[in-house]
Amino acid sequence: MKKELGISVLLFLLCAVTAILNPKFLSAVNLFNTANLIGLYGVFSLGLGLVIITGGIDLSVGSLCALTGVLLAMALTEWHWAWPLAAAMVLGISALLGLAHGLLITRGKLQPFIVTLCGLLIYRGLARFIAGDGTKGFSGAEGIEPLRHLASGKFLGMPMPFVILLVLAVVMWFVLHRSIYGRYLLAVGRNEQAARFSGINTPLVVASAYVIAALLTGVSGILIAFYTNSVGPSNHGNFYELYGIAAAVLGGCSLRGGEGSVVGIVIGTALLLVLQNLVNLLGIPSSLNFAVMGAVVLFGVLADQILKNRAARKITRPS
Amino acid sequence: MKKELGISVLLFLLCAVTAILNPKFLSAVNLFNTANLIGLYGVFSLGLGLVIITGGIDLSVGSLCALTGVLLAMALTEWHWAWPLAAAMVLGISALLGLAHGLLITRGKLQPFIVTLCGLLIYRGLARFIAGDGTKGFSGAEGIEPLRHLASGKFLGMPMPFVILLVLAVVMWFVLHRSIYGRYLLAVGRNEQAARFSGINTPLVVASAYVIAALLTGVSGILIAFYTNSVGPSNHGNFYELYGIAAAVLGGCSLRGGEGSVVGIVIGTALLLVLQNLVNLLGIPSSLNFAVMGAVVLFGVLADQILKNRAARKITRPS
Amino acid sequence: MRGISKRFPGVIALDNVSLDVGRGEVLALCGENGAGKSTLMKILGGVYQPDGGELLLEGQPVKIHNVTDAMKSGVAFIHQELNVLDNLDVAANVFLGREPKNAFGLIDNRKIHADTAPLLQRLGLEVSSRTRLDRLSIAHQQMVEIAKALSLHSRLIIMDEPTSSLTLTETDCLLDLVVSLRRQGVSVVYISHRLGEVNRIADRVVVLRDGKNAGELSRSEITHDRIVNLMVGREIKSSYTGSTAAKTPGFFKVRNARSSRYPASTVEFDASRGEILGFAGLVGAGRSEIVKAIVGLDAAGGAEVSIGEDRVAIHSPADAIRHGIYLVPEDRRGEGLVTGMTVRENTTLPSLKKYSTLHLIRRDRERKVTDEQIASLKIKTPGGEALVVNLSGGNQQKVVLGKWLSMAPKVMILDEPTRGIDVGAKAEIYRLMRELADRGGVILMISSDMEEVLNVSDRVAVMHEGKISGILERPDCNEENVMNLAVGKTLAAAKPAVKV
Amino acid sequence: GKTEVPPAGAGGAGAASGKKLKLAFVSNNAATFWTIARSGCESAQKELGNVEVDFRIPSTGSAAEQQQILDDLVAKGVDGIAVSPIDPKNQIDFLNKISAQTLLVCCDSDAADSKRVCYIGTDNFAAGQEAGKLIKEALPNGGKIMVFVGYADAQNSKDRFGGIKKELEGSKIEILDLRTDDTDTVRAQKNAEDTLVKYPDVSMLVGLYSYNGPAILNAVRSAGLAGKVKIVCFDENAETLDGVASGDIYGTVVQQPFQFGKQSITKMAKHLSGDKEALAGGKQIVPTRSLKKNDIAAFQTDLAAILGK
Ligand SMILES: Nc1ncnc2c1ncn2[C@@H]1O[C@H](COP(=O)(O)OP(=O)(O)OP(=O)(O)O)[C@@H](O)[C@H]1O
Ligand SMILES: Nc1ncnc2c1ncn2[C@@H]1O[C@H](COP(=O)(O)OP(=O)(O)OP(=O)(O)O)[C@@H](O)[C@H]1O
Ligand SMILES: [Mg+2]
Ligand SMILES: [Mg+2]
Repeated sequence: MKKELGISVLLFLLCAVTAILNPKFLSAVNLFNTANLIGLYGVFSLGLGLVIITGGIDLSVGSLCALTGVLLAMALTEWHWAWPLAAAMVLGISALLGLAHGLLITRGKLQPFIVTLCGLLIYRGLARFIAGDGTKGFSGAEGIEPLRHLASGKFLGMPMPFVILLVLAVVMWFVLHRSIYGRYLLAVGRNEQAARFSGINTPLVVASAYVIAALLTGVSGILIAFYTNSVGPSNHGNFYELYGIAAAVLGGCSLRGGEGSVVGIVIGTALLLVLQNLVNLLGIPSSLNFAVMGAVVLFGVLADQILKNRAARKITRPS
Repeated sequence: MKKELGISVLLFLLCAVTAILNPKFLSAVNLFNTANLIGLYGVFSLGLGLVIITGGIDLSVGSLCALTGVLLAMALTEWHWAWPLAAAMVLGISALLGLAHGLLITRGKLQPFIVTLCGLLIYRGLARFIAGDGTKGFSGAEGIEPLRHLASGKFLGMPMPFVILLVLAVVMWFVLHRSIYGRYLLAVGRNEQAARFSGINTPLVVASAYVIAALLTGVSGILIAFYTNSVGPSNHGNFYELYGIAAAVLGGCSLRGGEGSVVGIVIGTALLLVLQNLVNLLGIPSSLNFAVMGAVVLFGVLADQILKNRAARKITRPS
Repeated sequence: MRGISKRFPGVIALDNVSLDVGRGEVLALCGENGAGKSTLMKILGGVYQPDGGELLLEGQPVKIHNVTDAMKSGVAFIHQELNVLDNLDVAANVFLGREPKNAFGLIDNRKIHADTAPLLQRLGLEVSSRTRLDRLSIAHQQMVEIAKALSLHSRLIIMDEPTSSLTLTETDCLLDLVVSLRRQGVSVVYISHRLGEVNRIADRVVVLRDGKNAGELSRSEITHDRIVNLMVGREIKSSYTGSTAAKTPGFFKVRNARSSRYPASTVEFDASRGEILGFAGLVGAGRSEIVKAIVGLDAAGGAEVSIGEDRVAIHSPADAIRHGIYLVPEDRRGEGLVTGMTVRENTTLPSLKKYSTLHLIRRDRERKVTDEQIASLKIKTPGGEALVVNLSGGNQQKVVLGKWLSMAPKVMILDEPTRGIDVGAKAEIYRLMRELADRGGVILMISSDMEEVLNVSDRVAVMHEGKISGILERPDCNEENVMNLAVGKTLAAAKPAVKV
Repeated sequence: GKTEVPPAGAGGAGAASGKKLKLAFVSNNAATFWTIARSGCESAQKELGNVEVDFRIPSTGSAAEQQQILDDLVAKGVDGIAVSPIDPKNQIDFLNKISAQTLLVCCDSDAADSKRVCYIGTDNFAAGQEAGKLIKEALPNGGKIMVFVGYADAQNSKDRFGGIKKELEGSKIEILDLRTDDTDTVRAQKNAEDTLVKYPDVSMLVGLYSYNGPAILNAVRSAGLAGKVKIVCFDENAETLDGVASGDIYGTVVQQPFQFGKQSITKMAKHLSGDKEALAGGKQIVPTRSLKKNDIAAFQTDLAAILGK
């Protein structure tokens, strides 16, 4: 819990400052919109966090979003599939690609960075090829209202993606922090050999993390496609992996593996999105959007590191 | 040398196939163009390779290219600086930013991935802010012919960037494979702790690698700016870090650090650019460009891994 | 195990080796470094697959494909190198791989902690089961690993040098435990280079040499000399042989040495030119921390050091090296060696400037010095271009020594220099240390091996909780005195650290 | 499909007289083109006096980011937004949601089926046809041409390419292919270089995005084919204008981004203060021009004046 404290404080401060400078920050509409986006980005960030905890990385998130978006739109509007079938196909393909990552990493002994970098390139190319470099949308699709409602409706006044994120976060919390599988994830991420010597099927644990990550990206892909209602295969989802990684790292995941928390990842995502909200609400030039984000992430991890060093020194000092 | 053999064979095969399918591949113009691009990308890939050898990574390459490009263009056309001054300023700023990376990583104990990810965001933002989101070019700049010649002229019939790459590669070869500093880099990349116990000033070694990388990116930035003759701050250099990383990894650098060769990096870069050339010359849809690149990189590292495994097994087998 | 063979690239690690372990038997496995002890056990533990031979369990052939298979057959393995997870707590480490579930299918944390506490007690380990492992010393981490093996309730426990990082008290505790395990009918394969321990507990000794069975000794035949004879084929004397070399007292002075671990205590001592000053103490006495501070590896600590008449300022290992003060660290894989590099590259790493012109390295000179070290230390390696990671532990340790010996040390600090090293090599290292001292060097040797401290040191400094509790001159050096000082008692025989 | 509209608590603020009007302009990506449009906005702001313009640029050029910006602007409580929708066809529901809460005008790229009040900008299809005319003029005897663009899936490139194809129908001019570069300028240039190698008989290169002009020009010049291989491109990039002036580029089709900005802001302000005529008709086309060698000097003077240099 201590790990998430720092970033929670940072998030709170940012919210407070924004709210003071522009009270509309707290308006229902704005909170609704921001929560919606947190949901969209949070879902794939959770998966990415899981992979990071195993000491890996997934750079293919953005491209996979594009690929799933294109496939979903085409299945619904051009091939006229029923929505449950289309959704299942998209999630199935995501899971398969995740499995491919996992196998290449565990069996092929390739580095996760490389495997998913190739994924980034290949899926983007496939998405563009399949879509014939054309933007795909949902106009003309029939009977997709249930799916649209699931993806972009409301529930108890909250945007659906946010609700989905909350549900997934609770599930993932139990998985990561209370289940055996979660313990294995942490173990494998810190010291693969030690985990193997303890009888853990480490390839299975690692590969499954990539499958879960890809599956969550698939879910995100559906949600985002319904948010934008249009999928331009050449730039849809560009850089999302970077958001996800930034969120996970801000939330206390270590890229060296073996460390991270679900709560942290969610708060990290929220922080990034509040930042963008702030840039827009406070009228900071758009060109500085990225710069602000970069600066805050840097500040966050630096402050965290300094606090950690200080804490470490305190333990060493005699009482 | 063995490490580079595989990728050299791959490069040769690709060239042969392309040349057979379209003999124009071997035309003087095409070779000139391709060599030119190999020069442009190779210079920053060398730097990136160095950083990767220390076990780090530099994601800020593309953004830094944009920032240096914008600054160079503005210094020459709007602030009317003399070209040596402008070039020195650009390289100086690059080196300083590299130093900042290095210090944040060694003193601040932050992870290279995070530091340079923030660099990616911040420099892109700065470039856009400084340029007011407008494209910058060199029209109207006076007395810049010497610089233009240095950056995009010819030397002995070869494109200048390629000549510069060759010179830098020879220097870097001595630095990495024959000098004390190079040995230190490899040692630090493998085991920072042991290197420190051996009396190596490891923070200095690591930080200097980032400075060199940023400096080479600065050089690249100047070359690329003169190649395109215009710098759109929002997209100039996007994803170049990925090309550089792919080139270095194809060339045998391990992201775990401590492994890599200058020859490999240059061949890796050449491979990526021949691939792009091939896509265009063979009339493969542009949309598949990325997919082809991804597939070949994946194939390359996979084949390399399989060969490695087989070699290991062969020695083990009874003779 | 019948006719087991195993090859690695360039090495035949095991050649037709057989081994039987009876129920409730403590079998000691001895052999020189690289004899193949760990490899043989890793095959039994499912880490490696043998190239030939078979495994029999109670007369039935079994196949052990992986670690899980081994666990299922009742084999627990304490590895030579630490295999713990420092991001988890003690209990999680102990139960890793077989966590009990509660009604919801989640980890039953209460049970884990409840079951861990008595285990820790049994091992005399006074830490909470909720402590994260990165808060524990190497020794305590090693104890956790032992606790883990115990908790498996296995029929056979393999202990590969379990005491190499333990001091006397923990070692005693462990040996008692082995005896009680035997009483419960559990078999133990015990690998150790400390033949005293072997002597104490083994029912039978099996000796390997160069990957082959070299013979075995039954309980009544076990003596130090016979084991050594089987291991190396000759006799090795190991008792204190004083030196006749001239000593220069007060040549190396350390004042106000302070480590960040014990910021309130300072350490001061003098060491003579030509002597070997041993450092004894319990785990966590702060010996390693103090020597790290001396060579500039502790940013928050430090020391005032003088050599001869000169004060030398040391802020980093590079400074220390410049003044001829070298540290052979205790963790050879983490701190001593770049294991992914070759023997040559490791040997010359701290002294590259000597082998280069204009900052360009001269490989011929590197090779020359490497070959010299390989020859003089009798390092068992295919050659200077072999990767250190493929050498056996003991040979790795020799590479670390060679790296510093090639640089003519003035003051050589050795932290656990013979951890995991076989008797033959040990004797050689002692000889080298003595030679170095006789040539006018100062040797500081930290060791948790009582026998070693008593056999090698000219004087023994004993540390307790960050302070030197006394220095024993040669005539007073005995186990009892050292132990008394180590637990903090004062002793009339002990000299204060610095003569006032 | 119906997207629920969040409760309009803080949105839909009316234009209280006396108070400054808050207007916003949202581009589709970052480019010089939009810098000129921004000057137009600023010029309008100066002339009107009682408006405040918030000019926003989506950094990644993706629809998701643009929607986020629009949502934030509505939350912030702007009185009117001019937007260049990235994917007008599929953003209709979203734009409808926005227009329910504030005055919405499309600029540069139209979402004709949405409830936006008006469109102010170029007719990209017509602009494509204009380029087609230039092409036919430059190649009276026909020939092979290659077309380059950043993203083939963007609406403006689809319209422009469509316009060109329409105009070239029945002529002796053959379109070889459409090559994309993902707005990577180095790739844009490499694409042109490779085309010159692969098709030695190509007679013209056409660039649809603003940076394609300079990229093609560099490639043609370095291949020593300046003048032999003709170039037609879009927009008023400085290098492009120089190329047209030197005759290496046959012509470029320019829009009037300054007018996009100025008219959008001015007309929205008028509309909000009761002049419903200002945005009448639903579509107000700002005409494009083709510039050839002789037009450049005058155009550059005008442009400098606009940008206040
Ligand atoms: N993974 C490996 N790859 C290559 N060679 C290996 C490997 N593991 C062990 N060896 C070699 O096999 C031989 C036996 O090694 P092993 O570790 O079994 O020795 P040991 O008897 O345990 O020695 P020590 O007492 O030093 O631990 C050595 O020569 C070693 O270099
Ligand atoms: N990272 C750490 N956090 C907390 N305590 C630590 C850490 N590292 C070491 N310690 C503690 O510092 C104490 C001193 O360790 P040190 O290695 O100096 O002792 P030592 O006398 O050399 O013992 P050893 O025989 O284990 O080498 C140990 O008790 C250990 O628990
Ligand atoms: Mg061993
Ligand atoms: Mg110690």
